[in-house]
Amino acid sequence: MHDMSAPVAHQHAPPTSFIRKYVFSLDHKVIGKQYYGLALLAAYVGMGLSWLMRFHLAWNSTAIPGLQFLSASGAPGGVMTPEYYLQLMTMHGTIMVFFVLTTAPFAAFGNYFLPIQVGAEDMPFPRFNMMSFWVTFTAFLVLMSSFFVGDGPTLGGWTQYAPLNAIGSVGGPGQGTGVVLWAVSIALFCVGQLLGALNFISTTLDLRVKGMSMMRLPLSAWSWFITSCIGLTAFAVLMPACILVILDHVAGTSFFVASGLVMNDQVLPHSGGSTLLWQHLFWFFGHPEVYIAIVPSMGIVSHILLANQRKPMLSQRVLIYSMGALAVLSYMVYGHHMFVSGMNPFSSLVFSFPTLVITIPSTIIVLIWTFSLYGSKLRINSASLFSLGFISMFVSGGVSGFFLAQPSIDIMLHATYFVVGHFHLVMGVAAMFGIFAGTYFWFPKITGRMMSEPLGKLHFWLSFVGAYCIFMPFHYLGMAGNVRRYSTFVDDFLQPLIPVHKFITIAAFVTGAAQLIFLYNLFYSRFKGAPAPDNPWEATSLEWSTATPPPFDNFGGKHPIVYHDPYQYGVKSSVGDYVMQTSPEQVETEFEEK
Amino acid sequence: MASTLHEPPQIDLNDVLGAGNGGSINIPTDGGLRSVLHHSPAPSSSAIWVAMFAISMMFAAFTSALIVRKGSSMDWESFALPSILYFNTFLLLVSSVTLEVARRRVDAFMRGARSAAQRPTSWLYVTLALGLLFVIGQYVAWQQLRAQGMYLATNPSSSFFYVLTAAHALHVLGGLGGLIYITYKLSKLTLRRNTMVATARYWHFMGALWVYLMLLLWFKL
Amino acid sequence: MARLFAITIVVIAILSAIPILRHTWVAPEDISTHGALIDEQMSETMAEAGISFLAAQFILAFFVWKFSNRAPDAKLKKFPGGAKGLVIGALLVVGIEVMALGLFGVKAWANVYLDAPSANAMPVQVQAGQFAFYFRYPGVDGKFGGLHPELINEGSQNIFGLDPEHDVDARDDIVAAEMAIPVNKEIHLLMHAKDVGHSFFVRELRVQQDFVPGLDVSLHFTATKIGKYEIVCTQLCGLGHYNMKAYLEVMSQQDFDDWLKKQAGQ
Amino acid sequence: MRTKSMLVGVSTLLMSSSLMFAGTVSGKVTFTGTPAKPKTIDMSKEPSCAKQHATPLTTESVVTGPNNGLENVVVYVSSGAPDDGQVPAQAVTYEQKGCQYLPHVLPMHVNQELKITNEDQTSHNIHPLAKVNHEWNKSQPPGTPAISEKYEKAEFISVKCNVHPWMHGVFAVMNTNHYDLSKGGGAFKLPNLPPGKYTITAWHEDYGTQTADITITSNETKDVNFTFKAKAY
Repeated sequence: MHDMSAPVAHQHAPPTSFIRKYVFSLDHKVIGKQYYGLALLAAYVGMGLSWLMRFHLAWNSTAIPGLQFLSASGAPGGVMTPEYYLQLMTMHGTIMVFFVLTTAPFAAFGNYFLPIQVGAEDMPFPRFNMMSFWVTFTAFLVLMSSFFVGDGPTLGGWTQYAPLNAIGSVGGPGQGTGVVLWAVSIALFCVGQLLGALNFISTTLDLRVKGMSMMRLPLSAWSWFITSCIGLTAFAVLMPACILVILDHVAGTSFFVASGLVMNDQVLPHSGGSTLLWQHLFWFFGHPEVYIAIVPSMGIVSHILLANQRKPMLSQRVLIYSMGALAVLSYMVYGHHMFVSGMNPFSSLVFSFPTLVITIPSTIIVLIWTFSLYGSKLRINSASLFSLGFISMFVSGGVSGFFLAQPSIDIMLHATYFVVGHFHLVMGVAAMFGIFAGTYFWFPKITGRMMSEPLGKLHFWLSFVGAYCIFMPFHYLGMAGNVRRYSTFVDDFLQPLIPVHKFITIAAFVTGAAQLIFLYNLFYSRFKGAPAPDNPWEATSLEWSTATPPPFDNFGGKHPIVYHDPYQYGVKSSVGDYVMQTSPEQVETEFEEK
Repeated sequence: MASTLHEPPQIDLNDVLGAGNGGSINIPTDGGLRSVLHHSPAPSSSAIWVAMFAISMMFAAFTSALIVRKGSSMDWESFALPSILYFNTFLLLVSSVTLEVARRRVDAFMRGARSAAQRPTSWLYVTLALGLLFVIGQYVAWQQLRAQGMYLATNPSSSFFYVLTAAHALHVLGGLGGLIYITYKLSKLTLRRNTMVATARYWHFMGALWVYLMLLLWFKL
Repeated sequence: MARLFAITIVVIAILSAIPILRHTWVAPEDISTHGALIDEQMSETMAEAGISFLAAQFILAFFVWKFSNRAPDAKLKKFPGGAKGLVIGALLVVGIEVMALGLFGVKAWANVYLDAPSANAMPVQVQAGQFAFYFRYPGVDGKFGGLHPELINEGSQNIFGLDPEHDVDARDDIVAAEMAIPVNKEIHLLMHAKDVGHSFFVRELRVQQDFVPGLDVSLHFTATKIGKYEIVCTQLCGLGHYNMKAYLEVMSQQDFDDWLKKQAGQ
Repeated sequence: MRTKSMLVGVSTLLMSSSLMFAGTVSGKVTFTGTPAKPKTIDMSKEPSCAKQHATPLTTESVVTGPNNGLENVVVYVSSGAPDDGQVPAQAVTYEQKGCQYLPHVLPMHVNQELKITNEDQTSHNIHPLAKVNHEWNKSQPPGTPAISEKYEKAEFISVKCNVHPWMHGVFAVMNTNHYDLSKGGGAFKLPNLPPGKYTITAWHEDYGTQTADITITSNETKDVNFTFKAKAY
């Protein structure tokens, strides 16, 4: 029935050389896979760093064999120094937030599936798209190079607070070259993501095929679209901030360094800069960044749950509007990161209310997901398990937001492990679960092979229970007053909490090891997995109506025409209980939910 | 539960509005300016607005940094803007006018049945020249400031001056690239009207942005 | 497997709640006059967040248990409330809940940050630098000497950059590495950063405030219990961040006076 | 290589023969006026160090002895003496113990091996604020091996521990082996000076430098005294 599609001519022909096909490819699918590969590499590097950190936190005077070869001065005899801990921590945060949580669910899956889901043959600006990846990849190389240059990477944390980020090497190891490399890397990353967002938005607005109205876009496409809109604003603000930091380092300007600061008994040459300025610019990006990480996963998880619950969501529109509300509100709440920063205390109250309000759309989204399961015919597989796990994690991480949204409680919880637990659950683990769910779900379409289900389920159980064992205790530590970003707990006060840290470390090692199962599954299934049919999940959206893997122009010389809403499950059609978006078939439904 | 008949929507294949325009479906392979005009739906008409929004956000960030930085300390020293800037402003504004003339001529050329030999490129060249002069003029303005001893790190006011003008000049260079691109495409008769429109919008935006920056620098420096 | 999932999240939810219900890990006892409101706000929030957490996990578990792997001919069912019901419910319940928390929290915030310190509050200056806190008392003249960053010399312990040679006010200033304060006396803490951003956090006092380099901020509080407490830095300030701490000694007025005399003698 | 080492051997022989007619410079470093009273160091932040000191430490930037003697003054031959060029094979050791640098002032020869050890239960950070030499900043967690470094140029380098702001010391890196550190009553002694004209410099971290020109003709002992003006603040 797909043959009614219109004929198509390409903007660019399939490349034949290896370089144009796999390296500097203009094909959004290849770029999507490249992004996924980058995210995968970055994720395992970031995880390795977290292992080193966790080991040090639990057994801080024990040598880690071989660590001295990574950095002779950072780990003399294999024992981590305080600055090396902070350097690893900064790199862990930066790599995970930027190169994993932003690239995997948004840039990787979005690149691969957004054009297919709207029915386009590619993005409107394939060259920008290619640049987007390679600029991001360069950003990653620049960041990693700081391990090997000068006295190592910056130790200022992923938030890089001023003036520590701007005073140069007098601030400590890594604060000279390390910070400059960090800022260059992030500025490049911003450029890459801005180019990506430009493509994503114009793909969604302009390249939808006939019949594909905005409201007929799958939720995943909506989430990528909304994320691009957030990213467009956020990265456009972070980039200037990074440029100003770089100038403070290399050109001797004073944007962020105040007057009269003394280091090593010497008055710093800078004067008059504003330290709060950095925080404002950073968090104007930083809070929306949380939504850049989580909204794509929300879309992916909705998309996967729908295919597995075999009935529509209670309301597609409410989900879309709620995600939109998150995007808008995300810019009005950034000040909650600065309650005790010395910002005007009235502003703290002003920022606290939208922060509390943002729980309303989040709650609505969770309620729609959960109550849509009511009366469904839920299928359990690795993808749907990770999606359900996502909901559970998102709730667990989300409720702690109630606390942190209030300035008065923030006095006690700010900069403690409570915050660390909160954001690891809500944007770290939850977004990772979205990525895993997406991988198990779309892997057959991308590679033409199914992933191993038993291994996938084993991966799920270890990750799900493991993540709770790691991050729930973080909250308890925080409530007891355990300050974050300490390389060693020398406080008398914190000594009784060290057993909790040991528990967390062991859980982190087990959970981390479980991620190796995933890696094995990924590579094993890529070459040895069972061949995948075109539509293994009996799903409705456009990516399942084309061949597996999709041809170079996505739909084999045709453009599909869309006849249906994206999630027509629970209907009676010639193929079963669903009807593809591209099928002109009239269907009967005994179940109607609007 | 009552059954509902789920009607497939009636789609007018010629109606490209409202429900997705079908992407770059109809780009002809044979090239030719007029066929491009008639059959090509805009590959992406929103992209230019998206880009302009991102650039606006970037300059908004710089602006708020300027205001906060100026308010945070007493070390701000005002200085007179190099007078060549007013001339540069004039150049950029005139270039917007010439580009608009060029755009209309190209438009008319695409619509009309004139021969390929009558391609209206001269106004594009004028615009290009004006744009290039603007960038050179900005460079001269920097030289004048340096001659006064105002360097990038001399004072926050001069830091912001250099940062803002350099960021703007880089974007103008991007616009010049766009102008060269459409001139080339026009010479090949493969220019899409949308590309022309987008480039013109971007160029006008650069002019408007510069006027804004001039006002900002004038009031705040 | 669905049932295993349902059981797992129920177990995880209950296990997560147990340490909270049993108060296994809680903030140390409050010793401030303003802290009670914060603690109250905290337990209020804990109750609401805890109920939301348990309810959400239990409902999810229940639905997964009930509606997974059903027979192919099983009927789909619609949630009776519909989306509208959920949205209105969320708006009402969560909206009122968070607004109430927010409004109630204003009071707890206000008495730390919005109310001015009383006129007879005792001024103490704290300077945070990599990686130690130092405290300064104005001495008998009640006046702080001026700060001269260029005179700071840690080797000879001129921590604040005082100029006793020229500045009379500075001569009797008392500088200490631990903070002694009299009990039940309001303290007006003047916060000065020597180099980069730091933070002043005393768990028992329910006080946390960042130092802003280039901008002196202040805090006021009253400690109500004699004892020795830790002051820690919570703003990443460099390699020695983990070890940036000092002790707060809350003393009787008599002990405090003696302490001041002893410090002045040194 | 071989010829070079032979040359070195020959020149060493020559030098040791000239030492047979070597003079000695000795004397005393004193101060006038009232020096600032050493300030007590409060180590309460680091309890493991604080408990090692029965009486609290005081600042060591000005250390005085009996009879107005000034200690920790580096007295060395700043010009005149041919640089022996001999880097002592033995390393100098800088110890961190009880959150204090031992010794406070550590003289050493250019390119001489410098070993830094941490005897404490806490992590230290050694940050010599070198201006002429390469500046470095290293942490030393407890139980880790000694840090081995060397300096290539002569310089008085102020040393700080970034974790413990009160920890302060000096590396006196010199181009000569003719140096001494004033002790006890401010006494110093520079033996084994071959005949010649010399400039003797006394360097104090707070009070600056003083110099004296002397000539050594034979196997004699010259008396040179330095007097610094103390600062009250």
